[in-house]
Amino acid sequence: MTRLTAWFSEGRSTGKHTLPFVVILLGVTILASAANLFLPADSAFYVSTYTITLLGKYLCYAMLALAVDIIWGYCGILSLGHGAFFALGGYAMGMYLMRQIGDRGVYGNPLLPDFMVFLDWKELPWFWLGMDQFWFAMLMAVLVPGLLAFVFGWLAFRSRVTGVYLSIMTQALTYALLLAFFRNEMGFGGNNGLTDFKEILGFNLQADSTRVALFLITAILLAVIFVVSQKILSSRLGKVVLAIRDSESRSRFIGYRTDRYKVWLFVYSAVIAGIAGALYVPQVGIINPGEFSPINSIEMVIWVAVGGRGTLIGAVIGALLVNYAKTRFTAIMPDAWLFALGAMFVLVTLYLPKGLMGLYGQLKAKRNTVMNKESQA
Amino acid sequence: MSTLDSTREFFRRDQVWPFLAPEQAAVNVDNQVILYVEGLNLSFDGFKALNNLNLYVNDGELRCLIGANGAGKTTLMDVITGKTQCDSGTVFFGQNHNLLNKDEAEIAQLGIGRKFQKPTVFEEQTVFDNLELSLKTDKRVLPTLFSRLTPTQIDRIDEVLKTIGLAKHRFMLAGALSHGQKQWLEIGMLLAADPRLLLIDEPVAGMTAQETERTAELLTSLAGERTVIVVEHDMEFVRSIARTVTVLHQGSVLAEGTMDQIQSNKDVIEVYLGEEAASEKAQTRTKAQKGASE
Amino acid sequence: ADTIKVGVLHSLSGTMAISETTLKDTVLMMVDEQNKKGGLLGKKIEAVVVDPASNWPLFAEKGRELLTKDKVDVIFGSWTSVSRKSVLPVLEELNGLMFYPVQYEGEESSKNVFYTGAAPNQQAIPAVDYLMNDLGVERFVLAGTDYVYPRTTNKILEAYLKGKGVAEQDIMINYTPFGHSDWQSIVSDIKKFGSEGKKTAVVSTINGDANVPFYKELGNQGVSSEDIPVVAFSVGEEELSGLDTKPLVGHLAAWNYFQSVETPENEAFIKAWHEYTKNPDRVTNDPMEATYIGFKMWANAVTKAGTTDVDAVEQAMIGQTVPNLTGGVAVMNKNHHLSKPVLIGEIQDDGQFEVVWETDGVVAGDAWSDFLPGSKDLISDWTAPIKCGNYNTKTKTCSGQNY
Amino acid sequence: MISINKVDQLYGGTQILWGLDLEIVPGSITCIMGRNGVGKTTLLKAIMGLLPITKGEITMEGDVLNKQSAEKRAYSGIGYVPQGRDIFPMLTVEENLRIGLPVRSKRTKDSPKEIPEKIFELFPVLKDMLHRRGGDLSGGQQQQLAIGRALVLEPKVLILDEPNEGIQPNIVKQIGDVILKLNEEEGLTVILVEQKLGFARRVGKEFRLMEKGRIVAADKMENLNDTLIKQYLAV
Amino acid sequence: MTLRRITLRHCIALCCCLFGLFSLSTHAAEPTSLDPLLAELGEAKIKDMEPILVRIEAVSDETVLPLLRTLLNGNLYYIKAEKKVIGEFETNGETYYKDVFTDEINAGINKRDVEKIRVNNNLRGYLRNAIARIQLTSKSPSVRESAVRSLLSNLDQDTVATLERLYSNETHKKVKEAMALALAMHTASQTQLAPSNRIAAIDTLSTSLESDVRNLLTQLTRDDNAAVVSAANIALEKIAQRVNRFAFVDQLFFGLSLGSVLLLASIGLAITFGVMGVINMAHGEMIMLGAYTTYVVQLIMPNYIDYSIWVAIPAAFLVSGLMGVLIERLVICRLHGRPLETLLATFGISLILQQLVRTIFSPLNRQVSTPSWMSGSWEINPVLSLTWNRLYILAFALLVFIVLVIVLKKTSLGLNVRAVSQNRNMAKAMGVKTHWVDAMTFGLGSGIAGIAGVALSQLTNVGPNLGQSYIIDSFMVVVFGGVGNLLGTLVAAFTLGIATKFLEPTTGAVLAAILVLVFIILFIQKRPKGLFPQKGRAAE
Ligand SMILES: Nc1ncnc2c1ncn2[C@@H]1O[C@H](COP(=O)(O)OP(=O)(O)OP(=O)(O)O)[C@@H](O)[C@H]1O
Ligand SMILES: Nc1ncnc2c1ncn2[C@@H]1O[C@H](COP(=O)(O)OP(=O)(O)OP(=O)(O)O)[C@@H](O)[C@H]1O
Ligand SMILES: NC(N)=O
Ligand SMILES: [Mg+2]
Ligand SMILES: [Mg+2]
Repeated sequence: MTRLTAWFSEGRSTGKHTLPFVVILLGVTILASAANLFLPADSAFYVSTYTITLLGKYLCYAMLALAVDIIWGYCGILSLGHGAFFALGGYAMGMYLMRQIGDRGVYGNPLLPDFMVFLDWKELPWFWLGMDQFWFAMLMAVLVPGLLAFVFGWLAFRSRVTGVYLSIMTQALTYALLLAFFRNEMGFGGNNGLTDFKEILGFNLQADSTRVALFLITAILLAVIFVVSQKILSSRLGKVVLAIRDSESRSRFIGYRTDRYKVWLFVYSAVIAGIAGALYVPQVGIINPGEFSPINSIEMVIWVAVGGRGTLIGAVIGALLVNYAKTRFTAIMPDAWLFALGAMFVLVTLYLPKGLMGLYGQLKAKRNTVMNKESQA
Repeated sequence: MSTLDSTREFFRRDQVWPFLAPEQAAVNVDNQVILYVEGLNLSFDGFKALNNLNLYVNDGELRCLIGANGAGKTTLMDVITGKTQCDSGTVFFGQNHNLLNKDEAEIAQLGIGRKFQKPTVFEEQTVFDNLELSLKTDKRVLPTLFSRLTPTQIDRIDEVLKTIGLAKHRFMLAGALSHGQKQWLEIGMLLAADPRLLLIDEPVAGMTAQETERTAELLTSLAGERTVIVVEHDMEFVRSIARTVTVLHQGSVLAEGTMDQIQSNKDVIEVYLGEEAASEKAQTRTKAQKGASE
Repeated sequence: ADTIKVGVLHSLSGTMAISETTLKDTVLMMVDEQNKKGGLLGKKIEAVVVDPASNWPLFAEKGRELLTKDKVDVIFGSWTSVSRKSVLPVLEELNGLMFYPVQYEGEESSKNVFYTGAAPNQQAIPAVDYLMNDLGVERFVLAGTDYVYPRTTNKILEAYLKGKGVAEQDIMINYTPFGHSDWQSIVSDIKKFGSEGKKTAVVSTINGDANVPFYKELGNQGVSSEDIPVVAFSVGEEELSGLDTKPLVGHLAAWNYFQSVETPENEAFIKAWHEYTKNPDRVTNDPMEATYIGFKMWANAVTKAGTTDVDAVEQAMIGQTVPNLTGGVAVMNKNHHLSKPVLIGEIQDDGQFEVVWETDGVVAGDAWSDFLPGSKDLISDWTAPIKCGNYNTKTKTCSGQNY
Repeated sequence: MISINKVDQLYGGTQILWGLDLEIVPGSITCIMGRNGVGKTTLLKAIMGLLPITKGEITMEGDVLNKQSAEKRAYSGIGYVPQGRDIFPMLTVEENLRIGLPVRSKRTKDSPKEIPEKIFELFPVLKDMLHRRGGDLSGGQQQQLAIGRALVLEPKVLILDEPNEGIQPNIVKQIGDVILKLNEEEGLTVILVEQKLGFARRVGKEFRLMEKGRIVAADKMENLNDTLIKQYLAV
Repeated sequence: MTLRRITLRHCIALCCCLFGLFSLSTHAAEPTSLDPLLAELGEAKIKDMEPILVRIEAVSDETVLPLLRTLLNGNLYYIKAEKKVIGEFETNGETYYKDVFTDEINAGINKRDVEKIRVNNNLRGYLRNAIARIQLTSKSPSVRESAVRSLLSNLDQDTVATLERLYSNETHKKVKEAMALALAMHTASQTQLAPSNRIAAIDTLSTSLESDVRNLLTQLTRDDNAAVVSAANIALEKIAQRVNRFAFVDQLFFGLSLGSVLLLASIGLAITFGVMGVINMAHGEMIMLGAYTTYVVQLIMPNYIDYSIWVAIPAAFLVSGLMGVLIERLVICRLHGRPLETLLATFGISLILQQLVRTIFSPLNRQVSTPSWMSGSWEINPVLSLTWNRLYILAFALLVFIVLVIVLKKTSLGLNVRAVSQNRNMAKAMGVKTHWVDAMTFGLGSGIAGIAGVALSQLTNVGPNLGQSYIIDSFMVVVFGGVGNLLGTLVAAFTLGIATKFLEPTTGAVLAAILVLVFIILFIQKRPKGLFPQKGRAAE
């Protein structure tokens, strides 16, 4: 146990939140799951399945925010297209789930998903092959976003596309994918996307236990990714990444091939986004091209900014907070929630320049100066 | 380029076929020369910043490069370190490394370190981290991910910190350093990298006289094992370290020789030193000699 | 519970707010009216409004919220098909009940949904019949937004037209993205296609925001309704209110309802609407009527069943009748779709439609199109003994899903 | 001319200037010296209004400067040559110089809206490079541009932060001459931060030594002796 | 059905001749003789109206033209009580009724007394032809010409006979040409005529671009006579060449006009983002505000729609500009040195503004009318016509661009804003009033976005989502052109516009959009700083 603790807290300055974070995350998750599964529905502590799925969705978003933060907060690459990787991961999972429906679709076709039947398709397109295998689909969920990120990153970073140019290119990428996936000819269900899933690995997606399991898996993966990312970023590689953010050309002059660092970090981030997408789909029950929408990708960046970029925990907190606010606001004030959300973004920017984590830092700094003053007096 | 030309290019005797060349062949300095710069030309929208520039620097030499503002000193360093593409000419590091077809990172990994005219450090990292990043290590992605600071490396950093006088500030963010401190830090980063060839652009700008002296000592001690090229306008400083001085003017070499030769060179006095400065320098020299004899 | 709760699941922000906000107001107005009449089963009705913000996964989440947190008895909601598809699994899992009030592509029948908008056979087929028989149209441009409703509708129409002897080269199909705003080339192509000798018409399944720039371009390029009439399935009074209709007079739309139809029911409805919105210029439209019919039927069914229990209400719904606002009565069929009259109207310069043609009686909504190979053998029947949304009349089985 | 009373300044949590007092006599050339990081640049920025002070007062000819915005101070006649030049990199040399014209025409009613020829006489290289981007110039050229730019304002007080950094010897000499000339002929008050003793001695009339954010010694330049140098300038 | 129509036409034509001759000699026919017919028209159902109209047309005199026109426009009303028809007119927002023949205003009548005489598409078609037939004898040559042209698709024996008769007396060259064309079409289609005559006619036809001509020629390629077929083919070929040339011009115009829309939408962003460096996500909402301003202006002056645009342009500039100044003063100015944070704040602002118009103006689209001088198109020839609104917008976009360039190049604002964005502190030290410069520049960028909104209100929806639909394109254009370079924005906008429009016919709109995006992505690999990059040491 002590060795485990030591391992967790080993990373320098940036790593000091890791242990509390993991403990709180897993603790809350397990408690909520238990409260859902083992408490009667009328108990005061019962957690509804609605809440569980909602929390599961939040955690997926948190994972996505983590991905954005790694690339933006630490390496200064503002990606306005991370939604693309998320959605691709989601589509891979969606395709698997779609194939699991089998002949339980409305047309009862054992091979073709419903949308293909009524578009009069005769056979499964090649890129659907193998998607009925869970392992293969999951491989694709990380491979496809990773590969896209690799190709895009390799091209862009090698030609030294930086700053807003890179941001807008990532936006163009996700926008192009949005339009492409809208096309029914693409074979991904067009605007409707993929939905009406039945089961995953033989477990009924509608069952509470499956939902709780998905929720737990999401939490565990989030914790793992958090710890691994923390490790990576507090290693020397993390410092190189920060150096690239500060001054890329200087980093080159001391011998780092910055394009390679950026490509791999971009791929890593895209893979995380892909995993988040794959976990998201079975929990919300639908994947459609709307996830590629550039506005979605901008929102992700905003979660990170609200939480505090450059701190992993900030990204997670930002994603949880903004999405919780959205859920609450849309229900409490359906006609005016955009005012509240918009005002929240403006106020956070103005008064919390480093996001919520910055607030924590500000408070600490204040306490320190007060203490300094006192000790001087 | 015609096929014949490209074939010729391919079979040129003076270069190793790229696919045969070992990734990081040792720098070949059999001829004692470590840096060959030949026929370098570079113009910006018609303005010739470098004009058929030739320069040879011996291994282990400490070479001072002076010249009027805008003579092309910084630009020359830009070309050597891969920051700027030149229009024509060749730059070889040792006999076997053509620097013109390498990028900045490769050149740096070959062992060419550079200090910029305007100090550039990683402002959001601590002084210590700045030095750690500059250490001579395997700089590929995976090795960097798994590398840990070894005790020798930590010692090395401590040593450098002491040398540059920032030991007390080791955990301070580099961005919070004053101008002069940043200059020092940048020199420290050079030291940590342990390069073969150091290109140092105006190291003593903004330093006090004593610091200037210290810098001079430091650079002199580096020469021999390493090759150092220093650009500086502070003549006192140049005098205190220089063995050979090269004067650039309008993109090409105007004069080369010992400090005394240079200082009495008419052209150099006219375009660079100025009449009085030259005589003033001569006076201080005599004063210094007197002081020494006292 | 001491109130009966009605969930309203329409987007109030984002791209669909433009259409759906009106339906939210319609539901609220119906709730108001019902409460003035004393509510239902002696209880007041309480509306729970949420905003799924034109975000499709949010429809599922908000649907779940309505059903489990707010415990609503019924939901009125959705506009786009994808939003319905998104919330559908949730409705089925939690056995909720939803009324869907928009014309759509069909190919669906869920036990938990009542479809009060038109199926393709209640809109598209009669419209094309009118074009061929009354206007002598021989060439067709099928222009639509690229998503499932236009795709399916056009597939059905293509099959239907070919069945009627229209040649392949006399059908031009064109899809554009959502919110397409630059129609110059397409309108110019349509003009060209229409100038080749045969009488040509455009069948438009262009949806939402793309319509205004489309019609503006038609007007400016001088495509007049005598030369090339455009008949639309997604353009109603509401869409026209954002447009100067003078250059568009004579273009057509097919619906089950037009505001201009003069019946006492409609007059009362329009009056109530103006009073409710405190705006005498607000227009009414077809999805509003569908919402109106749906709400009335639900209220009747609840009264009949004496409970809001979903299964009981679902059974009580079938066979419910409510007078249409345009005359005649709408009947809820066993397949959860309505029988309604089909009207075709010409756009007038005041933004209203003038009815130029209508079906003799009502047309029964067909869940599964007879013109698609995959579904021509399917029917939906939610009464015993079949009790299934997709019963194959050939194999006598319920294929696939069977709730 | 300018007097600074008990000024404190903090960067975030760390205090840089500690109750600093400084009096600049009109028509003087005051040379501020001190080791790296003692707060010289910070002091000048505080005078310019580019850094807020937390305590104390800065006045110029009786006006309280520290309540004024930085741009107002330019109108009161302070010209500033910052350390590190701070040229507008994407503006041409000409545009860099033109920036100050509105202030100039406000301060000196008569002068036309043109860059005074005087500047080009002082730094001929600027004339050659008139249409080149400021950022493309060599370091020394930029430094000359920075001085020229400040002179466009026709200032009463010229603040120079290590103006000779990276400048070739004959121009260093020339800059010294310019400063002396402007001081003698036009009564320009000069505040000069300089590390190089030679230059400081030649140009400066007064010296102030700084340590740890305070002025620790002040006198006429003639009286700057080796003890003081050892104590405050040596490492 | 067709039989009946033909006989009807026959009658009309006959009457036509008679009355035509008659009217030449005796002048005006008695309008009173129409009264019973008109009463019948007023009472009739739509499907019974055509025969009545045929009888009315038989009067065949320009005197019935106002009646037919009023009916075609849907402005003819029936006074039940008096069994009379009357026209409804509108000037400056006031509706009044006047006699269609005498133009006498009948003040005593109001809406309740009258009933609209409705028409449908079939009737409209009929009316247009009838008007054309009557206008064949109009005094104005251009009216005669367009009458001939509009009859080309409807050449029955009687029309041809009329044309033949009128042809010999016609003196005006253009009208004569048009008539010759019509007659040639007739000749060419007569299979009983000698092939040589027909071929000569086909030759005449080969100079025309009318689609009716092409349709006829296409029919003739299936003729029994081989010589006619080959002549028709040659003629078609000749026409096709010219048509293709014009089609190219057409496409180019489409591209330019799409480009001008992109330019207008992005030019404000080129300032707030390109020059000032604010990642301005609320740019689209500034456009939206401009569009809503146009709507409000039209609400205020409903009777002067034609002039409303001239009021709307400055008004929109002010509204959006002031909003921009407000945003700058309240939010952006506190974010100096933190460009990325401006993304977050302006995104928040854009949400607020969207919801604000939703609350004030409802989520529905608002109706903005097109001034009459901007509607319709400029018909250069039968295959090439350019819509006026697009032409004006193209010109307007270029004008705005030029004015902006002048403002930024010739005033000190341009210099100051660049200085401030490059080094704020140094600019302050040089006496630049940075706050003022920031506010003015952001205001200018926003104001121009507002002007763009006025133009866009003529093309697309005026609704809360208007801004959202242009923001992505705007950023794309600015970045593609090279941030901070106005000329780049111009070139980028037109490049993307033209590229899209030349791709669209082969790929369809969706694929064209995708391909253009892919092209931009690849292009940026070649030129990582856009079309016109900032060069030099400092740009790194
Ligand atoms: N990117 C560029 N565009 C245009 N001109 C340039 C560019 N880079 C350098 N120059 C010009 O090339 C010349 C040489 O500049 P360089 O910086 O090499 O001078 P230097 O010798 O280092 O001078 P200093 O001692 O003042 O630093 C200068 O005149 C400069 O203006
Ligand atoms: N942005 C900053 N944030 C925090 N501390 C700073 C900042 N800038 C400077 N400092 C600190 O303030 C102190 C004074 O800095 P300043 O630049 O005024 O020194 P200086 O006397 O001008 O030195 P030099 O001779 O090297 O230019 C230094 O110790 C430095 O570490
Ligand atoms: N169902 C529709 N109209 O999307
Ligand atoms: Mg230099
Ligand atoms: Mg300093």
